Formats: sequence, C-alpha cells, structure tokens
Amino acid sequence: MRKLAVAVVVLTGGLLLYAATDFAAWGDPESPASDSDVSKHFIAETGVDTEVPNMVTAVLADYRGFDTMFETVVIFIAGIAILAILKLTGKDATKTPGKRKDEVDDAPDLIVTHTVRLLVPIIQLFAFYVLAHGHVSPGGGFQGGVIMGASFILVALAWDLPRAMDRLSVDRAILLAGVGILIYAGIGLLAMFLGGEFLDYAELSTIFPVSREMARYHAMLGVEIGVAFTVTTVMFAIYASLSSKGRLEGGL
Amino acid sequence: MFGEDGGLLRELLVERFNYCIYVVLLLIGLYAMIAKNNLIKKLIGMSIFQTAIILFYVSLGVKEGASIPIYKPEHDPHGHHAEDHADHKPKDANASSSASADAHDDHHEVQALTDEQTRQYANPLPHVLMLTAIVVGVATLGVALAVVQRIYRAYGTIEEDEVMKAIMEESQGIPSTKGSPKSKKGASKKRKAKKA
Amino acid sequence: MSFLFLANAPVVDESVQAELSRLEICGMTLAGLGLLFFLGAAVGLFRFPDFYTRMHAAGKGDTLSSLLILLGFALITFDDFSALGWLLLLKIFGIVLFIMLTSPTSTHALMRAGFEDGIEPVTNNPKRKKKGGAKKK
Amino acid sequence: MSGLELFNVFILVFLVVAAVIALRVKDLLIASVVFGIYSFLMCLLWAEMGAVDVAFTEAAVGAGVSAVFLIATVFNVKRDSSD
Repeated sequence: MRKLAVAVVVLTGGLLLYAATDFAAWGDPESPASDSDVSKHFIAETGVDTEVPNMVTAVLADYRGFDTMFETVVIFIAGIAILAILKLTGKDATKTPGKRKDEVDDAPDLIVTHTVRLLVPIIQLFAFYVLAHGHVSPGGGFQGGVIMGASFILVALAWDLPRAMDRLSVDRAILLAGVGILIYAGIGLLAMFLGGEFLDYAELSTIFPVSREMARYHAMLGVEIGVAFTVTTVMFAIYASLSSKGRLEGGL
Repeated sequence: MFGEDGGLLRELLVERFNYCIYVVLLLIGLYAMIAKNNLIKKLIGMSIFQTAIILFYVSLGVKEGASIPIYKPEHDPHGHHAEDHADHKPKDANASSSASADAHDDHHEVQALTDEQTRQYANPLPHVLMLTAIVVGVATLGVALAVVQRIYRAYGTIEEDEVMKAIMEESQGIPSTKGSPKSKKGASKKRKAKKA
Repeated sequence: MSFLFLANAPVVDESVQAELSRLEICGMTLAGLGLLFFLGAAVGLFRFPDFYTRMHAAGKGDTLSSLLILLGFALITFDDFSALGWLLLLKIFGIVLFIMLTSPTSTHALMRAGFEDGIEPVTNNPKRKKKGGAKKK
Repeated sequence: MSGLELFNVFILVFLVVAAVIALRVKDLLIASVVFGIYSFLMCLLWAEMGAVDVAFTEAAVGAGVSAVFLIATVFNVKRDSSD
C-alpha cells in the first residue's frame, strides 16, 4: 500500500509540477484568471448594481445566490446525516449507557465558567456584528454563523452538554436550520412572485420603499441571516452528536 | 527535466513558490489518504488536501500591488449616495421613492470603475468560491467523523486493516447474526484490557 | 473599513520614513520588549523541568508579550489624532482585553487538566514527593 | 525579496512542517491540535494574500470548530494510532 501510495504521489506530483510551470507568474495582473471579463465585471459593476462595497459578499449572495443557497442546503443535509448516522435508535436508545472510565464528572471549573460567562455574550454580539457588517467589511452569514455556533460549543465545553442543550436542543437546532433555508428560498420566491426571476432581489423594490440597488443590498442581508441560522445550528448539532457518541447526553 | 542551467528550477522555486507549496501540500494529503492506516489520520489528510486546493485558488486570485476586494471610499460608486439618501428619505419615504432615487442617479451619475481602478483590487471570484468550500468542507468533515465513530462502535477499532479483517471474518466463517455481537464483545474486551 | 487591512498595500518607501515621531518610538520599544518576553517564554518552555513550570512560563510570557506588542501597535498607529485612529485604538484595546481574559483562563484550564491527570510536579519536599500531585481517587 | 515575500515564504515552509507533523505523530490528540495550528497558518497566509473573507472563515472554521470536532471524536474513540 505504501509503495503504491508513493508511486501515485510521485506521478501526480510530477504532473502537477509540470503543469505549474505553465501557470501565470505569481501575482500577475494580466493572468487569465484576473484578466477575464467575468472578474473585471464583478469588480467594476458590483458597486453600481448593488451598493455593497464588499465585492465578495455581493458575488456570494447576489450574483451566485443560487450556488450559495445549495451550499447551505449541503450544510443542512450534513447536519441531518450526522444525526442519522450517530443517533441511537430502537433498543440501543432505551438502555442507558454506562459511564465510561475516562468521562469527566468533576464539577465545572470555577475560573473557566466565570470567564465563559463573561465572554459568551460578547462573542454572540460579535457574531451579530460580523453578520450585519458583512456588506462593508469581511464577514457575512457563514462567518457570523460559525462564530455563533462556536459560542454554544464554548458553553458546552465549559459546563457540559446538557447545559448547552438547554439553550439549543438538537431537535430545535435542526428545525432552525430548516428555517434558515426557508428564509433564503423565501426571499428568492418572493422576488419570483413580484415578477422577477428566482433570487432576483431587485424586484423587491416594488414592495419596499427603496431603490433597486438598495433592495438588493437589504435582500442580501436577509439571505445572509438565513445562512447564519443554518450554519449556527448545524455546527452545534454536529458538535453535540460527535462529542457524546450520538447519545446527546453527558459528552465532552 | 530540471536542466537548462537551473532555469526551470528557478522559475518554479522563486517565481512560483506558492504553486510549489500547494503541490507539496496536496501530495502530503494524497499520500496520507492512501497510505495511512488510521481513519482519523486519513481525514486530517483529506482536510490538508482540501486546504491545498483552496490555497491554489486563492493564489490564482492574487494581483501584484492589489488591495483586498472591498471598495475604497473614493472608488465606491455609491459612496456619497447613501448619505444623501438618508437625508432625503424622511421627507417623503413612500411618496415616490423610485423617482427620487432616479433623481439621485442623475445627480451623482453612478458609474462603473474604470480599468485602471479595477486593477487595484484582487480578484473576488476565487474568494467567493472558496469561502463556501471551507464551510461545506467542515460539514463534510463532521459527517466523516460521525462515520468514524460509528465504525468504532461497530468494530472497536479505527485502524483500517483491523476493520477490514473484522469484516472479512464476519462475511466468511461465522454467520453474520452471531458474528457482529461477538466481534463487538471482543472489541470491548480489548478496550477494557487496554484501560486496565 | 478597508483601511484596517493594508496587507497588500505597497511597502513604504525608504525616503518616507525619515523621522519617527515620539509615539512611534514608544510603540516600537513596547513591541520590542514584547518580543523579548516572547523569547523568554520560548526559552522557558524548553528549559523548565516539569509541566507546571513550563506552563507557567508559557502562560505568563505569552500574555504579557501579546499585550505589550498590541499596545505598541496601538501607539504606532495612533500617531495622527484622527477619528479613524481612535477607532483603531478602541479595537486594539478590545483585543487586549480579550487576551487578558482568555489567555490566563486557558493556561489555568490546561494546568488543571494536567493536575487531574496525575502529572507530578518537581519538588524538593519529600512529603509532597511521596503523595504526588494528583489526589484523584 | 521584500519583507512581505519573506513572510510569505516563512509561512509556506511552516505550513509544510505543520502538515507533516500532524500526519506523523502517533497521538491523535496532538495531531488534531497541530492540524489546528496548520489551519491558523493557512489563515494568516490568506490574510496576507488579500483574501480577507476566506481568512476570516478559515480562522473561525479551521482553527476553531474543526479542531474541536476532531478532538471530540478522538476523545470518543481511542487516542493512539498505529502510524
């Protein structure tokens, strides 16, 4: 196996290095990737079309909105799949698993819990900031969602899993993940009912008192909120399932 | 291949060092995925493979002397527009919003960036593609880790060869209904022995 | 907000940095001091005899040197008393506060985990030596 | 070679070192932590290349959440690996 691996690796490496000599030079502004009409169009027209200074957010949530929606669906499916793989059902679920020898059953550490108690509100506030400020600075739904999910994971690490599950149970988490996708698709469908195409946010200006560009701006925020819902909840659901072997109790 | 007074080597190592490292990382990940026996090691290799590809994409988007893909205030086509909008909006918000917006457009003549200005920003497209790839990657990593835990629950090991051996034994001699609990018991016994 | 991320901004010409302001000199001194403490922490991490003393070096050295370097940055960026400078200062102080809270906590958590795991401290006291560090069970 | 390029090369070399260490150690917990370091280095590199959004995501995801996922799994299965 090892010899086969080395052979494959050497072959692939040779091919890739051979191809690497044909790449454009490092940081070349004239390289095909940077000089293509598509990239130039995004850089030049994003501000005109959407009023969003952060091009990455604009391209992510608007121009490639369809793609991002299904990326969110993939994350949602991952959350469901983990529950399906790990959650104990039938006979296994009813019998209470014995405590393992290495399971932590000490009281939660005082210093750690107090620091976490102090930090978690700030982290969650920062997550909202990242989510809402994603239009003018780095950030957006994915980052804000992950930070939000991390705050719940932090609670679970400092105390124990049940304490975090009191705030966000896994069933409710999966429900909220679905809600996130519904928010996303709902904004797209709303645009469709108003006469545009699916996810053509500019049409929302017919019912909201804003210009077409600002309609896209605000609809992007709504879409990012949907993404953040899904990412937050799925991250926590994955952690809860993984850390407790699918028992959703005890845990790390 | 690496002849010609080191020209090719120099080209690779000096001008395209990022690409070289991406190739090296990709190969490290590939090797780990094929040759490592431990399933978690395989998954770490998979993640390294993935980040190597992301590194490749991001490297393609770099431009010499370019800034990050967020408009500088002086380039933002709507830079002052938003403030004006806020000033005017309270007067007649619902009366004729689109008309007032049009009026603004006439005032400020919103226009796209010129080619010269476009060159000052890094290419945003690879960033967008890779941003979603990272988050989807961690979700798939989670699914893979769940499968690893499931395998451990069934066979009591996460070494590839031991799992294969257990599967072989199960499918051959011992009937499958008896086989799985037996192997499970053996595994748990092994685990207990290790703990003690 | 793009002014915060000047990663790809062209490198400053040699001719521009003719003279350093007093604030910049203070900031650079602080940052240099922070680097010195980092070096001390790194040396301590390698040279100290057991887990606890090593963590002690890493925890204290890391916290102090991060704080010093960040404060140095704050002084360096704050040479023109503009609104943006104040905003930047505020953000850096936010980071300083965060590090001051989290770094000792993580050190403590690691120490505690090690203690509960039964790692014995190096000591001259014969009574302690016999008993060992962990009293679990 | 300017300062930024030197920084770039340093991080790239450390990346390879971190990747190799993460795959060579026998203790899976150490491997997980070193993988977190690898992710963080990657995040630094991307921030330096101007891909701030990607770097931000990687800082939150790679260095934060995925390391925790790996450690949670290692805690629930056995900690030592054969290779």
